[in-house]
Amino acid sequence: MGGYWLTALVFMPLLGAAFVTLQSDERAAWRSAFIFSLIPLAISFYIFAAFDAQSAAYQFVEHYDWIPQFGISYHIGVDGISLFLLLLTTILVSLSLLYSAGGDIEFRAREFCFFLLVLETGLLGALVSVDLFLFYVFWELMLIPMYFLIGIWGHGRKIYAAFKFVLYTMLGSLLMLIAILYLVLKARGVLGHITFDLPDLFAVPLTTSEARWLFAGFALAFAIKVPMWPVHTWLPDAHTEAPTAGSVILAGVMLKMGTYGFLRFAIPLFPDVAADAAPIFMALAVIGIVFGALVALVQPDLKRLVAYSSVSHLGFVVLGMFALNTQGLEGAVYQMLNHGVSTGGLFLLVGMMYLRRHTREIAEFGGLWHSVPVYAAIFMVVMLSSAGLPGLNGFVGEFLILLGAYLHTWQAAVVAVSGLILGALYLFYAYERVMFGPITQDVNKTLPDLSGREIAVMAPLLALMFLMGFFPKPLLNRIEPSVNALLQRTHTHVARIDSRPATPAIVAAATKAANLR
Amino acid sequence: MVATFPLGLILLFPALGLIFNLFLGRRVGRAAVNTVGSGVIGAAFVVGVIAFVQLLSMPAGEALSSTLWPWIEAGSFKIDVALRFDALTAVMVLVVSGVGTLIHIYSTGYMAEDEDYARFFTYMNLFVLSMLTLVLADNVLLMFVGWEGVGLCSYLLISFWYTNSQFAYNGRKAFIVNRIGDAGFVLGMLTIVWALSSRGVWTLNFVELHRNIGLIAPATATLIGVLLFIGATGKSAQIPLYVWLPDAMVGPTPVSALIHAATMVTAGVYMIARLHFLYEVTPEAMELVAMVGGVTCFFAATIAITQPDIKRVLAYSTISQLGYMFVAVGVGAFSAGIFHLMTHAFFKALLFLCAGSVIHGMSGEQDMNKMGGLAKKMPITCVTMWIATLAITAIPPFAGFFSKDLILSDAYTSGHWFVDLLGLVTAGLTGLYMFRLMFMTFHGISRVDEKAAHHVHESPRAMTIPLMVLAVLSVVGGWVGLPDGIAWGNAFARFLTPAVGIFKPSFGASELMLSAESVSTTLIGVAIAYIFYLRSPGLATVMAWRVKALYQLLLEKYYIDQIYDVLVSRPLFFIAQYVLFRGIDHYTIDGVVDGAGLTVEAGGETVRRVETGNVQHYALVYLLGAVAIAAFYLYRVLR
Amino acid sequence: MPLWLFIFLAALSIIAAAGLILQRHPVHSLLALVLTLIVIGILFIGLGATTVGFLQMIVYAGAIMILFLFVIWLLNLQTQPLEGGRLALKFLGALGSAALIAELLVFVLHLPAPLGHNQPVAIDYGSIARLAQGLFTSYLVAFEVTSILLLVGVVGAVALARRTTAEGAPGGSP
Amino acid sequence: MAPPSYFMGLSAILFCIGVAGVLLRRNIIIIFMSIELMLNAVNLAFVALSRAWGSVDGQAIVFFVMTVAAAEAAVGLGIILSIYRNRETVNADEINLMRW
Amino acid sequence: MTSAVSLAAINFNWLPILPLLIVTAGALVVLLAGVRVGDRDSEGLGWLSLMTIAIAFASSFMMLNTRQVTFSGALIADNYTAFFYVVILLAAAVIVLMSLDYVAEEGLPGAEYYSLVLFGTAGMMLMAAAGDLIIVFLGLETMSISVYILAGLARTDARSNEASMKYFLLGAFSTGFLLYGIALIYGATGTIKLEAMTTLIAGGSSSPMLLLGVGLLLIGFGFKVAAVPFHMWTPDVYEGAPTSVTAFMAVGVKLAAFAAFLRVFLVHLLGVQTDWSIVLWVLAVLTMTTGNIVALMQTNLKRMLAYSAIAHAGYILVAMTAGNSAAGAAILYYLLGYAFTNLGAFAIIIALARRGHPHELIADLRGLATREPALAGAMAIMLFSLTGVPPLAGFLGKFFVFSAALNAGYVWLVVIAVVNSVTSVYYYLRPIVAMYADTGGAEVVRMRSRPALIAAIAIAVIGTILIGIYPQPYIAASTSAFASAFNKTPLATTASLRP
Repeated sequence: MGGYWLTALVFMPLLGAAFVTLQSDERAAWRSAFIFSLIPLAISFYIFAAFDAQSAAYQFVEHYDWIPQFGISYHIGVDGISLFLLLLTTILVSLSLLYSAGGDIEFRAREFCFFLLVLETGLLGALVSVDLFLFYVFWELMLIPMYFLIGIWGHGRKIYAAFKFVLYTMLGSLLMLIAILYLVLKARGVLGHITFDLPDLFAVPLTTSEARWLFAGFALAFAIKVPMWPVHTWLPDAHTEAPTAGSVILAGVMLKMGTYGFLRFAIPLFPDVAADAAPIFMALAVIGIVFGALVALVQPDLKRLVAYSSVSHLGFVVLGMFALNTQGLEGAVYQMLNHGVSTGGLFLLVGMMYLRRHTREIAEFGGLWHSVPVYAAIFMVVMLSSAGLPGLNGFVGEFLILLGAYLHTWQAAVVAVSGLILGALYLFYAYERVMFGPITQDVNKTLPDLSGREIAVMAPLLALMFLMGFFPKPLLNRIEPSVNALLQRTHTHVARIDSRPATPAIVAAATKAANLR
Repeated sequence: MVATFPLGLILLFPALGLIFNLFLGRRVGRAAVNTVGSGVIGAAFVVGVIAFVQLLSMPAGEALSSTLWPWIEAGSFKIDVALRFDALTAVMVLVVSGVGTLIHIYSTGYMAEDEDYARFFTYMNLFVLSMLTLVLADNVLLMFVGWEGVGLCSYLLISFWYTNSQFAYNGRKAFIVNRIGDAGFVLGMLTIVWALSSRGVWTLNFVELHRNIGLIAPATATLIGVLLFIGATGKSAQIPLYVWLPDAMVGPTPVSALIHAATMVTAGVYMIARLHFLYEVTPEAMELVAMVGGVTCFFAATIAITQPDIKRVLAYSTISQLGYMFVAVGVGAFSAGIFHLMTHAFFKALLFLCAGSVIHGMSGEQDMNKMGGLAKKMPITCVTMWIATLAITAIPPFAGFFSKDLILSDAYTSGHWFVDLLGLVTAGLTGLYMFRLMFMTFHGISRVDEKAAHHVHESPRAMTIPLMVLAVLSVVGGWVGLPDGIAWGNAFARFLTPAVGIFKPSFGASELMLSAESVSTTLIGVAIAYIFYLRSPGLATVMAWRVKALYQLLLEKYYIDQIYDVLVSRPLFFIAQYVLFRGIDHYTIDGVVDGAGLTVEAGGETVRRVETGNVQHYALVYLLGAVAIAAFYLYRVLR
Repeated sequence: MPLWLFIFLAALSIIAAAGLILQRHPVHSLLALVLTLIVIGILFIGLGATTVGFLQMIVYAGAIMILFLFVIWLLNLQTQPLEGGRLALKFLGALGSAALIAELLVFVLHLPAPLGHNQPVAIDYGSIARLAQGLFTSYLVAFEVTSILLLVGVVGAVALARRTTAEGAPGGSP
Repeated sequence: MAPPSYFMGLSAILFCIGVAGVLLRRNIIIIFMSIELMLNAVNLAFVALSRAWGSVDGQAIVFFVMTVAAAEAAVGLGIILSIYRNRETVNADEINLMRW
Repeated sequence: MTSAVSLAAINFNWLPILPLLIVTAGALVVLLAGVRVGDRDSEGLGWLSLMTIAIAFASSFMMLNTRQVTFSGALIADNYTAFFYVVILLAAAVIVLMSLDYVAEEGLPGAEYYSLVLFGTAGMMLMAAAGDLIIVFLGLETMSISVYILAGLARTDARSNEASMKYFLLGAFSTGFLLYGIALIYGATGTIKLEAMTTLIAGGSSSPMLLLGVGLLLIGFGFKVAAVPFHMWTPDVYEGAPTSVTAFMAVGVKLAAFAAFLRVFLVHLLGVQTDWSIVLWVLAVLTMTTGNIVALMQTNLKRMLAYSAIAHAGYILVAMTAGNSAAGAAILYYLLGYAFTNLGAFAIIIALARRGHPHELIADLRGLATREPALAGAMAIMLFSLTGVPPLAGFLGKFFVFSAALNAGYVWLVVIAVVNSVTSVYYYLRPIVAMYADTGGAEVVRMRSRPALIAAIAIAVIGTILIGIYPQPYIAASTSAFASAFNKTPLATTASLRP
């Protein structure tokens, strides 16, 4: 599978961005931007179709020298882990554009499209990079457009939010840069030649303390991006103040960059450390799950609530990743997609309501079902998907994650399960206050229901929720080889789960449970 | 040994109805919705019957099955979307779709004035779909899909009249409480996989589990049993998670009848019967189930005595009756449990529908203190409801008698004295509160206020016909399980045995004597009810005054809701708001983050002041730097 | 040069230098500086650098200092009141300079072995010829550069000092 | 015969006196003079060292330093003049428009 | 001893001085031509000097891949010299471009202005080519004196006077220290020729005198590159001087200073590295930190850029501390990117200014994105490059510098540097916020009317981006440049940017 598909995929949006700036009026800008976002969408679908589900290797690989003196190469490829994130990105960007054109962005549309498309390039690029340097370049590249999206089209304390977002992320990523450099220099000592190519770097032997520090360097950057508790506080601000499209991309794709980074770099590069550190990360993950859910429970602002729910959901993803077994990892990857779809949907819905009422205060609403039944119904489905109702996409991911976690450390799973309850609690609580009850304010009596455009935006997401809920197999099958390859590296691979000595702890717990009569 | 059968059809019809009502319901109009809505369920029932017939034609122990599509596959963990139709499923499917059909028909009358009928039937079809998925699933995970699905529907239907915040709240309460149970259920499933995967077996399929049950250590099995039972207590409203059911009564009455009496709430019982092989290897868990069942059974009955709201009485009686079923499965009499499940489905559905008919006639009034002497106003309702009452109070030869009697005797012969005792006492209480209900509603002097009085009326055909059908069932429904030795004996048990195993009493006892004592206790209760509520109605209030504290306690349902509120929900919100959000997130973490920024800025502000603009100060700083460097070299030299 | 003479000249130069920074009237300071420069010139000659010594006195003490004198008169600077205030600056400045003296002395008083004492030198050491030879061979570039430097100086002086009102052509170049 | 180190010492002392002058006096012209003193101190060092090494390099350097000094003097005094024209002062304290 | 001297001993060689001669001659021509030209229409002089620079630029390439020590060690002709000639002349050209209408607009005396720019350039080139400390000194003086004057050229502007005064006094003051350092090194080694010096101190036995000499030399260079605590002049002078001159200082002076600094320390004083690397470590930390945290507080764009310049000097010092050949090459690359970026930034500030209204405040940028999107975009790119955002020149520069330091094992130094660059994000983003998220602010002269300025900005933008995304040739250039100085061989053989 040769060809320049990935290059085309990554740089087509950039081309589109350039093209958009040439547009004279805004409508033309919207149209051209949307069309240009459809091209990568098509390409990503082609890649999905042509993807070889059996192989764990990188596919559609392109490999050219970039900065040979420094062993830096333009090495890109896609595997089962990044494949679906590519799809998710292209889909969400197109939908965001489609939605934003419908009045969400009133001014400077040209620049908006420009930044959104540049952002897409950054995201796609980071997802396909196999070369660490290349990855870092794209990784940083996506900061800038997002910064502008929040800073220009945001609401409220947008500047504060934008700064917080950039500074938080920059700190993490620059420390990661040091880690990368150190690793590469170390590699030079071993391999004799300098290289930033990921597969080569796997071969580098490191002392335990070195590995620990380097892992920490990577982990911090990714943890901030995820964001894991306790480095999550940039998220609520960024999410709340960002324009709807920004929140959608931020939640839908950008947060995944953190977890993706773990899967692609942090864990395979330092498998032993990752295995040792698993308890810590699982602990942080479950804290995040419970913390995020509880804090979301008391948010008066609908968007902030969704933001905190992201903290909780991403906690699940991290939990699954560090279970370091097939189920957990597949669940994690799957949950990334779910979160992108469902939370992206939630942000879109909140945005639609903001467009009508110019507020997100839950207290401002109530009894909306009466005035906007379609909106309410769609909201219900998205909410259920987010709450992980069986039959919808969320459940598949969460169950696999819980299973994986349980097989690794049952205590973690036990705590995490409470996330199911709390998740339902804050979502239904909010839904009840917004949609049910008597209509308290007259403005709410005459709200227009969803427009055709808005339904068109939501429909694909709803379809995905059901498809991914009922037919996860085609996705899981493509994910599995890569995941297993990853596990091969973390010396705790599949065998460890399939034949694992019974943990005495749980048996003890079981007997204790038995004696409670 | 299985034969294939397009079981998917059973699910397909409700699904079609759901889609139809969801997308077209508001356009096509009431008649179409009614016909489609109830028709699809009927169709499902028909398919169910066909399957049942085919099942009968097959040798015992075999089952129909069909695999629809592979579902989740991760590593060795593989789950299909597959259906299985054995004896137990057959009973459930028939009950669900059968009673379901009747209630749908009833609803067409009951919801005649409500303009939101389309949404109502959408939800109802969705419910039946989920319930059938629950009972048809051939693995725990798919069962869980239905399990949560029915929970969702109950949420949607309880808060069906969403404009009332209280109703909405009750709906959420139901869902959350169920979720708590479901969390236990999930953990149960996880534990199963954990336990078996360590032996190299990856499955949640019932048949597979049954085959490999031996691989699970007894202690682990107990843990699994308990965890799953937590799920059951949530779904089937047992202590401690029963609190949602009484509040669920704010939904439309057909909903209460179908979901909160006949079908959904019995899911827990079904689940345990379905996993009987698991519970059989863990006496401890069984013990727990039986105990909880018995206590709930008694506990709920006591509350039912004092409640003024007709539907609440029935709700608590449902909880109580469910208790009986758990007693049954708890003592190992799975077929008895399912038997009572079935009969209960008939008469409790009937009771609710009658209550609904009463409320319908009283145009929404539910307080029995405002009723009385309605017998002549709505005869059909009255008669059918009397039949149901006799059935639930287990007066021979009504349906309830055979099932409840079987449970009590099995509890006794399996050596559970205490549980048996609770059951007996409850039988008395049942007589008391049911007859109280009947007397207060249909007999004695009318307490109906004037303007309501004159348009009290009998319900329309669509409602009364289902009543009659159910009434018949409430009578004959029990006859499939006569005590052994009489006529065809307990055919029901024989039919179920291959699916749920056979009950092994630890010692024998005379059926007749046991029946006698239960019937007599019931009659005592009935007598008390007669005295207090029919012959001299004043007495009740007097008694209430005498034992005011006790009365208050019962009337307030033991203050359980308030206790939960103080112990659970308030602390939860407090912690979330003030400890986690304000305390940790806002002040601590963000404090550090912003603090760092401010510190740097402050530093910049101070360092900046060195730049005074006076050139000589600059020279001074320069000089000091030079001196420092020179000093450093001096140090190096001298060292 | 005999030691006593060195000591005398050194003392004289130091006193004069001190005068530079202690005198209150600029012209007095200037005169003190001139004296210092002349003494330094004498020291040059004492060290055998005859040419440079005379250059020092003529060019430096002569020409350059006259330039200063002109400017002082141009600005018509009079005796300034005793400079008060700025205690911190004065204190730290004095301290810093003192510290620097101390440090420098430690270094320069212990010269490396070869510099222990003056080398005996040829008779024409310090003659114009020797200097010129150096300047036009090994310091050719440097020598040329100085011409540029002076040119820049002139241009600068004219550009900055000419009357602000006068626009257009700058003064002549050398 | 005074050894080179004496001359070096003297140059160091003069240098620092010059530094002190730069820091202590307010009058820009005097500050500038002090700088000239510093340069001359260095010149002394050069001459002494070149004598110690018995080479002419030092003298050549001194020659260059003088030219530089001359050029600086011209420019510096020009700057001082234009400052005085604009601000009517040569007091270092009063020339602090730009700070912080 | 009075034997005739043979020119052969001097090794007279055109290569290194040809560009110098051209530039100087050009300066003289401009000066003479200026006699007839009034201040208001000085643009012709500008084009004249631009031509001069172009020719010198072309002639600089002649010395590529040769290495000759000429004029008895005074000048060295090698890739290093060539590299800096090229970059310095490029910078000068861009500065002339951005001056063309600025000088006329501000009414600066054109003849002096352009001739001094050329003289200054000549001085810088001298520093780059210098083979002995005297040339370093003279070149530095030529450059400095020209810049003193340039800074004060706006004679009616009190701030300009003040800037030039401060720069002059402190510059002269620091000259004293530099000279003293040279004197002591001369005393310790008996020579001022760098080559000879190298061999003399190769023994590693460093006498106290040499140490102090090195220390004072460090101080002298530290002043020119604005290293804390010798940086105090920078903000005031940058702020007060006419913007184009500020650009000249920020880019040209820095290039030249580092050219000499590197050649002297990283090549010829490497023998005593242990003696100066520690001091540099401290200076680097102080410089980065001070520059960054003080920049946070600035409201004046030029002043902010001054502090940012200090901070960047700090990053370069980080690499110098490492002191290996990789570091040298990295610094050359860094300077290349730095030059383009700062030129662009200042050119844009010039674009904002109009007669009487300097528009130097960050507040003046407000809403620029809507009025002049292209200009705002360019500014944003410059600031992001300064921040070190990939794939711009500034990022790669930092990347190489850090890797060099890491390679030498200075992990903590790099960590400090990284934390600093995070801090810097804050103030680099503030102008961007002003441009994109705010409204109001200063009106700008239509760019259409100023092709020269547009050209200047365009060069800067293209350079910044190109160096970032296609760095290979520039890395090769800086590598071979430093290698030729380092290995004293014509071609880059062993040493390279590779850590």
